[in-house]
Amino acid sequence: MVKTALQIGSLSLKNPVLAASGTFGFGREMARFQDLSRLGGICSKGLTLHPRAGNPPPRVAETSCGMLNSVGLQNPGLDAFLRDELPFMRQLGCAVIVNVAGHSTDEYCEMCRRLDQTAIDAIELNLSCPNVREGCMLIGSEARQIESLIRQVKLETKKPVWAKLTPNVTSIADMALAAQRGGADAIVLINTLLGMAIDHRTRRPVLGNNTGGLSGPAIKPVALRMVAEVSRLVDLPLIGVGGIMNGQDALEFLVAGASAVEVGTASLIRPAACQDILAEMQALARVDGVDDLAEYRGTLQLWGG
Amino acid sequence: MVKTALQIGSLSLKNPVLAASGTFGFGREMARFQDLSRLGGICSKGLTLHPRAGNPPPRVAETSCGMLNSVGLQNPGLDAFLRDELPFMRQLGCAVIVNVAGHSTDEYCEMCRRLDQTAIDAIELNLSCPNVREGCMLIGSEARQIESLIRQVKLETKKPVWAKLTPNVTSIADMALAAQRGGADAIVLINTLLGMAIDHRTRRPVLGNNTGGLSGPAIKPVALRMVAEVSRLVDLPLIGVGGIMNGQDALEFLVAGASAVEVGTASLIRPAACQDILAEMQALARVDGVDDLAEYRGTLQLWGG
Amino acid sequence: MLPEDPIEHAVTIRSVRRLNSLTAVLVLDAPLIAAAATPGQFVNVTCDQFLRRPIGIMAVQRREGLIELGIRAVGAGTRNLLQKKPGDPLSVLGPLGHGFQLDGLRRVITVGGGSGVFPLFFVQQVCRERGIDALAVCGYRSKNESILRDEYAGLGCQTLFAADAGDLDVAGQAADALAQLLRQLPPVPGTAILTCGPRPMMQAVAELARRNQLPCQVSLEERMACGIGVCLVCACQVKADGKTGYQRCCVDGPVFDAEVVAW
Amino acid sequence: MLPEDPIEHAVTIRSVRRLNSLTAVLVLDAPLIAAAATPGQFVNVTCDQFLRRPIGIMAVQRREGLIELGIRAVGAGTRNLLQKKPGDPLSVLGPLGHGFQLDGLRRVITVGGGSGVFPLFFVQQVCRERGIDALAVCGYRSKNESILRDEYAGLGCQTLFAADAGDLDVAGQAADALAQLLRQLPPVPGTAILTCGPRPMMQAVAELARRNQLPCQVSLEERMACGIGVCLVCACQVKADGKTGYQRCCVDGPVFDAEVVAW
Ligand SMILES: Cc1cc2nc3c(=O)[nH]c(=O)nc-3n(C[C@H](O)[C@H](O)[C@H](O)COP(=O)(O)OP(=O)(O)OC[C@H]3O[C@@H](n4cnc5c(N)ncnc54)[C@H](O)[C@@H]3O)c2cc1C
Ligand SMILES: Cc1cc2nc3c(=O)[nH]c(=O)nc-3n(C[C@H](O)[C@H](O)[C@H](O)COP(=O)(O)OP(=O)(O)OC[C@H]3O[C@@H](n4cnc5c(N)ncnc54)[C@H](O)[C@@H]3O)c2cc1C
Ligand SMILES: Cc1cc2nc3c(=O)[nH]c(=O)nc-3n(C[C@H](O)[C@H](O)[C@H](O)COP(=O)(O)O)c2cc1C
Ligand SMILES: Cc1cc2nc3c(=O)[nH]c(=O)nc-3n(C[C@H](O)[C@H](O)[C@H](O)COP(=O)(O)O)c2cc1C
Ligand code: FES
Ligand code: FES
Repeated sequence: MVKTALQIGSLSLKNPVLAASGTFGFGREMARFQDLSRLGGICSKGLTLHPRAGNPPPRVAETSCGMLNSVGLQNPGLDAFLRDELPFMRQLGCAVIVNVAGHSTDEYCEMCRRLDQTAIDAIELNLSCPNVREGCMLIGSEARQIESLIRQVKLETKKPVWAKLTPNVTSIADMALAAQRGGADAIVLINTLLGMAIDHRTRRPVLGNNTGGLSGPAIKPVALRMVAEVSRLVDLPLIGVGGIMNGQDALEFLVAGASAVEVGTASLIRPAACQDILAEMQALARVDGVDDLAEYRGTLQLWGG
Repeated sequence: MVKTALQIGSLSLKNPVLAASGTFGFGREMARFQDLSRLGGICSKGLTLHPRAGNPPPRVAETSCGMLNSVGLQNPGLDAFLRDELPFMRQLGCAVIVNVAGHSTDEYCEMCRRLDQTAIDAIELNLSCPNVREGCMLIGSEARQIESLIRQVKLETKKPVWAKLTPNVTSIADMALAAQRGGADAIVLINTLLGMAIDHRTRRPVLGNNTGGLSGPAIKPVALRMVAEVSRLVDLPLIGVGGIMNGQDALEFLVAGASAVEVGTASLIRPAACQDILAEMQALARVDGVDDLAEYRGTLQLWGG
Repeated sequence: MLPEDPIEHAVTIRSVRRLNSLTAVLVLDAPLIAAAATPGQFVNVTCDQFLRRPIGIMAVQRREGLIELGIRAVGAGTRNLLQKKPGDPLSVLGPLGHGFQLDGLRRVITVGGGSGVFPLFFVQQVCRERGIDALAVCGYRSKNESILRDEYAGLGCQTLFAADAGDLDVAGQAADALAQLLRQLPPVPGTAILTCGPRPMMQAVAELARRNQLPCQVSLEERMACGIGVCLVCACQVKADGKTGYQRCCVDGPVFDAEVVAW
Repeated sequence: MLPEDPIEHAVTIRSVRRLNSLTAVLVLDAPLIAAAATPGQFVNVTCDQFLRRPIGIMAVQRREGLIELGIRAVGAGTRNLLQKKPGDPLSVLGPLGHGFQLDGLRRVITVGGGSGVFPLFFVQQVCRERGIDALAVCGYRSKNESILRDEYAGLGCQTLFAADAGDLDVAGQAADALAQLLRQLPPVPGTAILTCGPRPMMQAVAELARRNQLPCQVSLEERMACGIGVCLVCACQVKADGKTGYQRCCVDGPVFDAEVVAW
């Protein structure tokens, strides 16, 4: 058997395949498709302090090798999550990562304070949702705000804090360095690229929110580049996400420098994608004569470097 | 017949379909595939003051619905272009736009000064090539540098100056506004997204230059969003580029606010793409009951706006 | 926790029945879906595009383990499906969603338009099996574009076909035909109206039902990705506890009580 | 200025000849290409991936208007091509590139390895037509993995098959076999070595040719996009005027004089 266990800072994971936020609900519906105890972990749908209705439909547009979504953080709010969903997630037997989105530093802090006393494994700070007006991507586009937010959040909780960054910036390296300075325990790269789809006949955006976040294999080259770029500058564990559809994609992210990966859109097309991807990674490792997936991590050798 | 003629500032174009820089050479090889006099215009391969050898191979990697290139501005230099290529291009019967890339403001200025006295129709300032170390994308990622570069270049030439911007920025609107302040005559959106492809077995980037520029349908949603965003803030004519593969794609860019489009990667797959796309635009316009392609321009109606 | 019965099925196309240039019925070998499906449920099928496409189940042949999908060309995905040939593979997720509620009903009137006539055919099939009295109203542009008329008639239910062009039973739209039917039909307790089709049609049908004090179930269409409830892109506006909010068309629907739909 | 003869052809697959689990020969109805192609030229074909794939022309049947392409599975694109069936459509750009130069040659030795044995077959075919004395050296891993041996032999040329596994004429690589051949072969003016295959093999062959003072032409492989000279992604390092620079593999090559290649 190829070894799969790894550490993200103080957190031990069975294996490097996590379900990405927003594409797995709270795991409930997915239990029909795979044995969730075999996953590395599940990132919850993005949560806000108060319930959010989300954006007007349509919320999805198909694009070439990808999709745009404009869900806009529809979620039941932190209280309902803690009451109705966390107990279920907790007994799945895999790590539970809570994706947290706030309007303001105060809201992020408040949520982290309340999560500190719960049985979750890590907090993923969503600094990158492109589908809401306040917080999130606005904070995530400015190095100084990233740094100060994380610093404050870290005062509220002992849980590992992962910073999930947006690719819609001039320098992802600057954002990642800011997250490191702020005290993040890991960096998650990347959230969706901001995009638009247009119906030329109706002269209308396809999405009710006009713009949306682009995900899927279309964005994999951008995500890989960002992981590789950040990996050479930052000492934190990285979690790679963006367009991972199969085991080979996942290994590319490990080679680029990621300790683990998150699988998003793939789960929407093949609900058992996470489990399949893990199996494919192990099969490829056997072919490569590698007996621990961690051996791939950060092995990228640049040309002329 | 559906009308196709348009103006980009003072420049009259037969129709809104231009060949994008770097995907059409100087037109020579493409003459076998279509009647070039029927195109709106051709943007030359990116030129530098002195000849450039370009980057080490491999220079291309296929990605999902797209490709990465790392050509790195291989070109014969301005003198050789003026001597060997321009006379040929000039007699093709379509507009000739020269794509200009420099290391420094001085180089951009020098090139524009020398192009001023030639028979070209417009200068496309390449502020966006991701495959060279100096100039280009570095300048194009800072609003102040964009503004000052264009202002200085405009002192050197009476030719229309188009600013071709990079999408690898936090705010494309800020870059476009800077180009407008600097005195650009039009804005071209977008150049390629910076990406990477990795071979997990060799643990090497596929491209000899490590990173490359992502083009093709994968990036269309990003390009459309940027055109729509800039169109609402800037008064200049826009030229849309990024993933246009057919007439419908092209019309979407017009609806988003572009006056014309450039077709890049599509020409590498179907050499006659430009001509086909123009024909498809006209056919769709007939279906829509539109008798002038210009009627599509900027008709996008946002939801809830 | 172990996975339940898998609902992702690698199936093969048994046959393709062309109805006209824009529509066809695909018959798939899918015994598990055939065994489990109820009317109004749908499947999410691959179609050589990036995402799957939600398609209502039009009929099941339980003994043979077959399901039938009626497909109408809209864009690239449905056009690809119409090109499929016997023997071609498809990946099918299903049966999905919350279908029509037939329990306790004594008479069912289905009102379909556009591709809505496909899933409602399954309702008629089950009504016949269960001995529920059933009537079918179908609306088309014209006789020429009409589909499934013989199949509906073949089920033995009373049918009423409307065509805008005026060349079928009733001149006008499906809702006009329903109005006419309701005027003539002796009231029977336990009657319900089940509708599927273009939104304006369903809204008109729901309004007629309300005026006639008949319960009405509508099958909503929203763009989907997962079809299984995890991505929240298929939000449709529904009233609950006096407040309007979003529910997931794919798992909370696609069939809703007309009274809760926020039109 | 009007377009010349179009070189983008919508063609149909006439037949598929499977050679082993990893290779096959596709025969295409492409009369214009068959009429114009010379050995060493290639076509750029669609393969259900984003970009086309460059494939050397393996043979032409001019009278029938057919061309043959030998395909070896490497990745997704070539695997898709190996799945094709008679009647399937392909878009083919070609003939492209600068092929082997046979004019003035009196004896040709082709040295192929890997998928290089495919395009060199066309060289042999033309040598036979033109009455040029020709010898073929082909290298394989093992007899089991060897391909086209009967076809080469069927052309009547002298053949020498090498296998690393030692179960063919020569134990070792194609270059070893060439060395052995050159030791035995009486020198004839106008002899040239034409090679195609993995780069290390071609480099060894070129070195042998140099030592034997024989001219050598090599067919380089570079990743391509357009195949027609406009995108500059297929740069290969070549010496010209004493300086090394990039030339386009697709139009300046793929065949170059071994002396100018910067190995
Ligand atoms: C529950 C349900 C049941 C359905 N049953 C049937 C059926 O039995 N027969 C049938 O022919 N069609 C049915 N449809 C509609 C069918 O799903 C759409 O026509 C189809 O998705 C269009 O895809 P396309 O690629 O052809 O069109 P495109 O417009 O090219 O599709 C692009 C995107 O838009 C989405 N989309 C476009 N139109 C619709 C629509 N009306 N509803 C939802 N998403 C849409 C697609 O899913 C895709 O993501 C049903 C839809 C739903 C939600
Ligand atoms: C002039 C020329 C002639 C050729 N003739 C033949 C032939 O007759 N028969 C045959 O089987 N193969 C031939 N090849 C090689 C063939 O083009 C590659 O094996 C093929 O492109 C691999 O594509 P893939 O999708 O299977 O592999 P992948 O590795 O999945 O392809 C991914 C990308 O890499 C490129 N690529 C991968 N390997 C190569 C390579 N060795 N050379 C160039 N590009 C590559 C592909 O074009 C594609 O863009 C030739 C190549 C060239 C340049
Ligand atoms: C429908 C949908 C909803 C998403 N919701 C969230 C979210 O709530 N929080 C978050 O951090 N990311 C969210 N994402 C982003 C994904 O977690 C992931 O970062 C992105 O989709 C790229 O990965 P992929 O290409 O594998 O999907 C969402 C993505 C999709 C497609
Ligand atoms: C091979 C290649 C070379 C390119 N060279 C240049 C260049 O020299 N100058 C430039 O401004 N853009 C260059 N581009 C970018 C294109 O002009 C275009 O902006 C980009 O590819 C997006 O459009 P597309 O998706 O239609 O290709 C190049 C693109 C490709 C694929
Ligand atoms: S389509 Fe994903 S939740 Fe309904
Ligand atoms: S492949 Fe485009 S120039 Fe050679």
